[in-house]
Amino acid sequence: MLERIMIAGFGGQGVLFTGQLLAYAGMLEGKHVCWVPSYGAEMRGGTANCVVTVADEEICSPLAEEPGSLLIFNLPSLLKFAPRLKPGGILLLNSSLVKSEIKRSDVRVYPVPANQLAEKIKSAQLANLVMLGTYLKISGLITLDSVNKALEKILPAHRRHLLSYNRKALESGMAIVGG
Amino acid sequence: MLERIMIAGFGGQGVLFTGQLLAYAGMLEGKHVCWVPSYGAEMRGGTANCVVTVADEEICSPLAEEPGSLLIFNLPSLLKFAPRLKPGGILLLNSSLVKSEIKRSDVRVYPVPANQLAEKIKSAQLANLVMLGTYLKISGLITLDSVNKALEKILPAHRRHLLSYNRKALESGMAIVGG
Amino acid sequence: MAKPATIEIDRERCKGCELCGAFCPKKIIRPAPDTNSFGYHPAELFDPARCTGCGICALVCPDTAIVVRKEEAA
Amino acid sequence: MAKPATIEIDRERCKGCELCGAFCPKKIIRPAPDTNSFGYHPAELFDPARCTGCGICALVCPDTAIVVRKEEAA
Amino acid sequence: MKNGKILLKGNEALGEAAVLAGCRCFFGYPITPQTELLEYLARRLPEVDGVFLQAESEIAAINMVYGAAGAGARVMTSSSGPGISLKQEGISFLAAAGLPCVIVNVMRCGPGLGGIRPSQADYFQATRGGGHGDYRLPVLAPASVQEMADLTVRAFALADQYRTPVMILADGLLGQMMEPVELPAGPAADPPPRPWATTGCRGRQKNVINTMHLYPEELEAVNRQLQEKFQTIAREEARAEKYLTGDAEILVVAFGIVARIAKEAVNKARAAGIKAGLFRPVTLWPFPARALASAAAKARAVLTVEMNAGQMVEDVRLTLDGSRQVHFYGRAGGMIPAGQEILEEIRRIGGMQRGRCARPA
Amino acid sequence: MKNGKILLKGNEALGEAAVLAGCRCFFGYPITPQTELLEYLARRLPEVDGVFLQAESEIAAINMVYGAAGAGARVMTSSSGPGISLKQEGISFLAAAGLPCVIVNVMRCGPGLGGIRPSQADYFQATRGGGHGDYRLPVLAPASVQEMADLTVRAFALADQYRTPVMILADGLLGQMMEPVELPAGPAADPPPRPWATTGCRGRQKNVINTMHLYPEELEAVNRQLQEKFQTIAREEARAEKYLTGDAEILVVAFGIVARIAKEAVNKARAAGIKAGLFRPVTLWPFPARALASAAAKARAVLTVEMNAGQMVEDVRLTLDGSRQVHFYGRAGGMIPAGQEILEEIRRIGGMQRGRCARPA
Amino acid sequence: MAAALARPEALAPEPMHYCPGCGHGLIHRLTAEVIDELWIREKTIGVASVGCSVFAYQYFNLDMQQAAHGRAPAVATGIKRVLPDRVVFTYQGDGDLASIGLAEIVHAAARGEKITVIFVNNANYGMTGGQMAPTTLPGQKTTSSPGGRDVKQAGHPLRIVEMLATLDGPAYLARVSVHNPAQIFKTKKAIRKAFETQISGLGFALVEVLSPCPTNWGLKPVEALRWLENNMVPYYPLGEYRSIAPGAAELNETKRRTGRTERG
Amino acid sequence: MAAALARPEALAPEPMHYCPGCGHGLIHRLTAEVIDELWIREKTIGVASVGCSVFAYQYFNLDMQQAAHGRAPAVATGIKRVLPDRVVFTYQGDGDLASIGLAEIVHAAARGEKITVIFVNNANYGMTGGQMAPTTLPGQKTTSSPGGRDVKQAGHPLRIVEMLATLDGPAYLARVSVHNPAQIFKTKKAIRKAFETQISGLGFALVEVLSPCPTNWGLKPVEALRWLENNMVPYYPLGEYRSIAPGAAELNETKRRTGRTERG
Ligand SMILES: Cc1ncc(C[n+]2csc(CCOP(=O)(O)OP(=O)(O)O)c2C)c(N)n1
Ligand SMILES: Cc1ncc(C[n+]2csc(CCOP(=O)(O)OP(=O)(O)O)c2C)c(N)n1
Ligand code: SF4
Ligand code: SF4
Ligand code: SF4
Ligand code: SF4
Ligand code: SF4
Ligand code: SF4
Ligand SMILES: [Mg+2]
Ligand SMILES: [Mg+2]
Repeated sequence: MLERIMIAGFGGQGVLFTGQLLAYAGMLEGKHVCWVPSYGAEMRGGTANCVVTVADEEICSPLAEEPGSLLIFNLPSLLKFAPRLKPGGILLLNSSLVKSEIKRSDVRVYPVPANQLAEKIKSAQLANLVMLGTYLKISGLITLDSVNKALEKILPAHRRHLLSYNRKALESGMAIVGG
Repeated sequence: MLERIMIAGFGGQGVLFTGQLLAYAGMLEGKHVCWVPSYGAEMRGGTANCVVTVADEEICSPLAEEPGSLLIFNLPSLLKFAPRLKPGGILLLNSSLVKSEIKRSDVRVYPVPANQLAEKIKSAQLANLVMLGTYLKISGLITLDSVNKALEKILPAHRRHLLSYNRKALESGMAIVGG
Repeated sequence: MAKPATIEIDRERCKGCELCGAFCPKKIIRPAPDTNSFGYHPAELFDPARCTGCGICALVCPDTAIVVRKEEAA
Repeated sequence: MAKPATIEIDRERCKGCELCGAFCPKKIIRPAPDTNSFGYHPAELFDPARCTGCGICALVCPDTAIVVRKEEAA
Repeated sequence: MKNGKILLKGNEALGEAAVLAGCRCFFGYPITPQTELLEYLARRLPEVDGVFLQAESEIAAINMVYGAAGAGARVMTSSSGPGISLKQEGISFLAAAGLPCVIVNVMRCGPGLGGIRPSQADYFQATRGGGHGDYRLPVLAPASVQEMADLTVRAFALADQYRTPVMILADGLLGQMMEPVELPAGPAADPPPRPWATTGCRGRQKNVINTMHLYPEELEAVNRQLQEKFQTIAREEARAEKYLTGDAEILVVAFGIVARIAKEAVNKARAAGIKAGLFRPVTLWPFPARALASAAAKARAVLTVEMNAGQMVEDVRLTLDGSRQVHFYGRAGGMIPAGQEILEEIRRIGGMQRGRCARPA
Repeated sequence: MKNGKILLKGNEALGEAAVLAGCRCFFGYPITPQTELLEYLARRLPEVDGVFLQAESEIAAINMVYGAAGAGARVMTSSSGPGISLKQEGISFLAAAGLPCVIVNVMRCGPGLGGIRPSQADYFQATRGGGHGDYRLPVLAPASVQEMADLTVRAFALADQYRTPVMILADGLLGQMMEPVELPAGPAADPPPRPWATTGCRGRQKNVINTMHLYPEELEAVNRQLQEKFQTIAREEARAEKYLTGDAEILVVAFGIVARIAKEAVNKARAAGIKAGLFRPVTLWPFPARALASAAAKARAVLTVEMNAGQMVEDVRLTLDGSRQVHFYGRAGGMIPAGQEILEEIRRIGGMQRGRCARPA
Repeated sequence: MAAALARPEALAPEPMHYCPGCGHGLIHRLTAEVIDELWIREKTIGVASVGCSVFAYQYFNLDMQQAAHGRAPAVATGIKRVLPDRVVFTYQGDGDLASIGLAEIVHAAARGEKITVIFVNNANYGMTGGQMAPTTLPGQKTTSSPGGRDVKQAGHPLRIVEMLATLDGPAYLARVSVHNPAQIFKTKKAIRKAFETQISGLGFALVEVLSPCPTNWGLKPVEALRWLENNMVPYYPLGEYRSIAPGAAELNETKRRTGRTERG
Repeated sequence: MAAALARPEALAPEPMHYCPGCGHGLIHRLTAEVIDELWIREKTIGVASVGCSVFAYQYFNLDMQQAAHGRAPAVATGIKRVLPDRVVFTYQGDGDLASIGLAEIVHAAARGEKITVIFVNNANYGMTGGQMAPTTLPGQKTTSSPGGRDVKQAGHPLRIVEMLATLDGPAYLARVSVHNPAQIFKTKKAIRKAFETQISGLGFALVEVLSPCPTNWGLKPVEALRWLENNMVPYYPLGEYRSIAPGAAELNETKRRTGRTERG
């Protein structure tokens, strides 16, 4: 098993943190993991993305020429990365923010009204965790339990009091997946 | 014909100038010439030397591993360079300043009381030209005429008024050579 | 002689810094509820009638997102 | 109580700068007529009797070529 | 995977490993993409009573390293591209004086201000001496966050053993990415005795840290000693990783992060029936020439892949000395060679006739 | 010898040639053994209404060169060893921006402060880019005072033609020695039009001198253009001198002043019945590889002689690619290889069996 | 209705990449307005430095050079010596000018180099993510002084204008701020004087502008201006530190040079 | 008779290479005397710079480092940070300190780095043969200002002590001269204070010593001192520019540190 997930949106939407959380949870499960942030051309206030690789075997390339999953938080990212998604791959869309039609028919598209769900819990700031929750459920890559453990480890001290909201957001994301 | 002359003494004794004069005169005679000053380890107030090469053919190496002639103005230079003189070479010694015995018997040694002669003309400052005069006469390498022409060209403006003394010094150096 | 004046805010240039609103003497600028395509809530003039065209909002705008329009003096 | 004093000049260290002579209050130092092995005319004390041991010559000597010798106070 | 691993950025892993290796002294200046290293040590070193100082420039930093190393400290500095260029005079001084220290270059793209994405275009500068005069310094090229840590410990050990500056040549990708790391135990926190250090001459002759030798005989002797040291290092310290080289007909040579992408390409090539293998120099200087020669024993052709216009390929050519075709594939400007591109190169070369070999013009 | 010659120091000849080549702008900082060049231009440039400015440092000087070259001037700077190391960031910027200028390195001994006597140990730095990123610059190596002048004129022409910094790599001996020089006429005093220069945008679009490209696709394209330029230069501009190479069995390769000493050794070897020849690269980059390969056609062995620990010898090996034995003889620290020593090496190699060939470890 | 306070011609129309509320955008515009008002756009060459404002080469609609970190004054010197009748300015951050580029700015000032320097002091290294600068206030937290600047370890902040005021070279030195509309007006006036000083041949001119970096200060833009006023202004007193008034000859020169209009 | 005024132990016995009448030899000796008198020779590390005094590493009989041109303050910073209880000083020329090394000295001073700087101002670059330095006087002829320093082209000389006095970091700043015996005494006193400032933990200390370079000035040694007095002293006023008196705590500290005697 080797899965490459790309998470992309505006700076400030928590895409880098979401990726770190996923990678950390993978590590806790004893998997090989790797997290690569975008850096470079992106300007302040611009877009941000990261690639997480989770695998049973050694990870060679840390990059994702053809990611297997996409978690998309804004329109520019959708336009830029959707064409690179592997055929048969998973495309999660924060449908609260991205309204566009998806042209590809060879991928599995899941719109998630993440902002709405997040606002119900506490604030739109939690949309990233809603998305992650949905992704966990769909992909079955990592258990919620591992992600919850990872959250405890990497949440910075000054956001520790938000832990329960974070958990609720993850669960709410999982809950929307049928079955 | 290719002749390498090394001129060595204390800084301030005019050894670099003497070499330049000789090189310039050689150039005026249409010869190939090259002048290489010592620089490097020598400290301020220390020793100075230069190598002049005068040749009919192209000059390859500008250095003198085995100089054919030596013009020596102080004791340290004598000790340092005399062993490197080519067998059969010319060793001119300012005998006003260097009293040492010469151990080599395979070279032609010419003691020149250059300071005394120079002081007779004007001052000890002219000792270098006395030595050069003697060398011109002994070696026959360059004519006095060429050296006089060279003097006019390279004497700095503020020493131009000393031209006649310079000429006298050269002549006085030549005069001491028998014949 | 009161001159009709207003401001134009370039929503796509605006970064929602809220400096214009903070310094507007009439306090008639606020962030729009929706976002522009960079994810910012751009400034909006919510009470144009009170605008004096003083230009302070444009003066303080770091992104030259505001143009003040005034009727020329005769 | 006048103390017998004198100076010693290290001829080989001396560079003949003549500063000692210039600042000696008694003007009893001058360049020697002959040279040391570096070609300098070293300083020489030509009237040792007048030396007070004030040490100014040693103070100003850039090359620490002068040592002042005094009889110790009891 | 074992327990005890933590998830760290390459820059952070390097910083923590330095502390574990007994480094208590860092002088640096911010520059992307190495800044996290500086920031990490700004927090971390005071916790262990170490010295952290943000210098006014890269030049000041490298000269502070000179002073601190000369005073006996285990000391490190780091920078990238333009900042490393500014350190070249200082590096030449450190090498000349034989002062142990570690210099990190988290490479970004050049030339000039260039860009801040990953690159490997400072290979020549690192291995041939970007500074003046004859000197070399060991250059270690990590390929994972784990190696960012491990090779840092190694770098301090080499620096001490040979009294030499050591360079870690990473790149922006390695610096920014996170992987699980098992932190090294590191050698004893105390560096070995440094009787030559300038610490005050109580009870001994004075010590001098100096690189000037105006007498040519003396300076030649100093240079000869340096060259002997470099030869010892060249003989003893070359390191490389070999992957499927035993029967490889096409040998890919790559270092750092590129080697990992190349490994993926080699795997795919093998899956497609092409006998490909990978040779990864871990030390760039000394270049692991003997190991490469043996890895290339069965190879029909060699493909060097780099994030530059062709630099390490010179060492590959020097090593193989005309005995093998040596091909080059490179990307520049922050573009990273994709596994697919490398695979296609392997395919292309695999299908090539012996004669059609690219040589330097 | 013809009339019209004057006796000049190498440094002065270089300075005067620069003025004749239309250079009206110099920024420098004193350092032995290049200082006479700076001092010459301090006197000379004001006479022709040129700009002479002693900068506060080598770094300031190279960046003034950047500004002046970007503003359209023919401009030069010079230094030696440590000062050239300090200029490396600036040189990388100049190469990246494609700004024509001439940089003189009158080499002294390193590493570190080293000594002020002649050396050739900055060959790697000059030819491999001591600065960061992928760039090259033409490097011209004079061997006489006459060439100090001639190659200076050539350097300005190359700089203009290719929009590139050009380096003149001399040494302390060449800088200090005097020989008769026939001063070159030089090209027209006005440099060719520079429509790209920043001179104020009256009547045109704005011009920008810039080396930053944050988008990797863009920066890769810039790098590709640079590489194409370097390839053109490599193809067109390599120059060398051959001496008795037609039938040479032992080929001596040397550059700069060392080549002249080697010539004397070759003459003596010929006198002793050894078929020796001399190959002297005049351009160090581009290295005259094709010419060397043909000069070595008949050679049994090649002997590279340098005033360093072995740097150009890498280019010789890369060129001959295992086809010839390549030997090296070097002196360091300001010691100059004597003709006699070179002769002995030639003799030794001449008597050698084919198999006993020294290869890099 | 006619557009008042529109974008100056010397400012390129494209949007800038600066963070919301960043002072750079504003200071760019003020500089561009002055250039327009003096009608010197077509004879001006700007030098961008390395910092968040590195893209100044893109944003100013006139000939620009991009200099290595800290070396803009040397680059500007090179340009001005070659083209003495052009107007040359640098735009530099506090890391660029006061840290790595200190020797270059002091020597350019000491030489009385006839250039104009716009020096943007935001008390940190913005571009690289908010490290300590020589201008960071005592106790101020940055990513490289996480416990707050400890003057015992990191020393005291540099007051550049005061330091340059000890030199004979500079003709105009001022410190201004952009924390409110009145100060913004003063800033523009100072920038104008700094250009006029050059144009009239008087010598070196530098304007230090205290400027907010909301992102790295961790403050909203409006709060950032308040922090600036309450913390930076007391430490860095505003005002003119050197102002050699142009004589009649210089005024004529200014007229002659700016009068050669480009638009009119 | 006993030798008075003999060579201090901190000065190596070998002869120095300086020209006749050069100030370096004298300033070396004064520094060495102070080191002896404070009994700190065995705990002092000196940093030699690049200039005629490069050989200071040889002439001082104590641990020495030789720094790259201009970087002695950075090297000293590295040493002092690692060995805070040692005494660290630099010995720098005016080219070294005021030209290429300007950023390093200003930042060391601003940081209040606890080092002592002996700054020898001889108004030119001695070692390389007498080029213009930032401290060369207006009109002064040098090999790189053959027509005399033209302040319009080359700018005005830097007054380093005055410039550093605008910083908060330095604890002791003085300018002295060696043109006569009385001034030589004052010089020694200032050097002593500069070391005491460091030892008592007060901070950065710098003494600028006006010093003759007879060779490059083209004057006999005695004339050179006269030229210095008549030309340099008026331009570079002598005196203490900063002197933070040690409090009781610092005095105790000084005693404790120097009291740990080495000879006695
Ligand atoms: C030689 C060199 N060193 C370091 C850097 C990295 N760097 C880029 S911008 C910057 C600091 C910029 O700070 P400042 O000048 O204050 O500008 P700001 O971003 O705050 O406006 C640094 C250190 C570089 N590009 N080049
Ligand atoms: C990087 C570098 N640049 C230049 C030099 C050459 N250099 C040696 S000493 C010196 C100037 C010394 O002048 P100063 O500091 O005033 O000392 P002085 O000799 O006058 O005492 C210079 C420029 C060098 N060694 N290194
Ligand atoms: S012009 Fe004046 S009143 Fe109108 S919105 Fe702007 S600041 Fe307010
Ligand atoms: S000041 Fe400008 S950028 Fe800021 S909110 Fe107002 S219009 Fe938008
Ligand atoms: S000790 Fe005094 S009196 Fe005696 S020689 Fe020296 S200066 Fe003159
Ligand atoms: S001061 Fe010293 S060096 Fe000078 S002449 Fe007197 S003894 Fe000699
Ligand atoms: S980081 Fe600071 S200085 Fe840079 S653009 Fe953002 S607010 Fe402006
Ligand atoms: S050149 Fe000047 S500073 Fe150097 S040793 Fe001679 S007199 Fe002293
Ligand atoms: Mg800043
Ligand atoms: Mg000096």
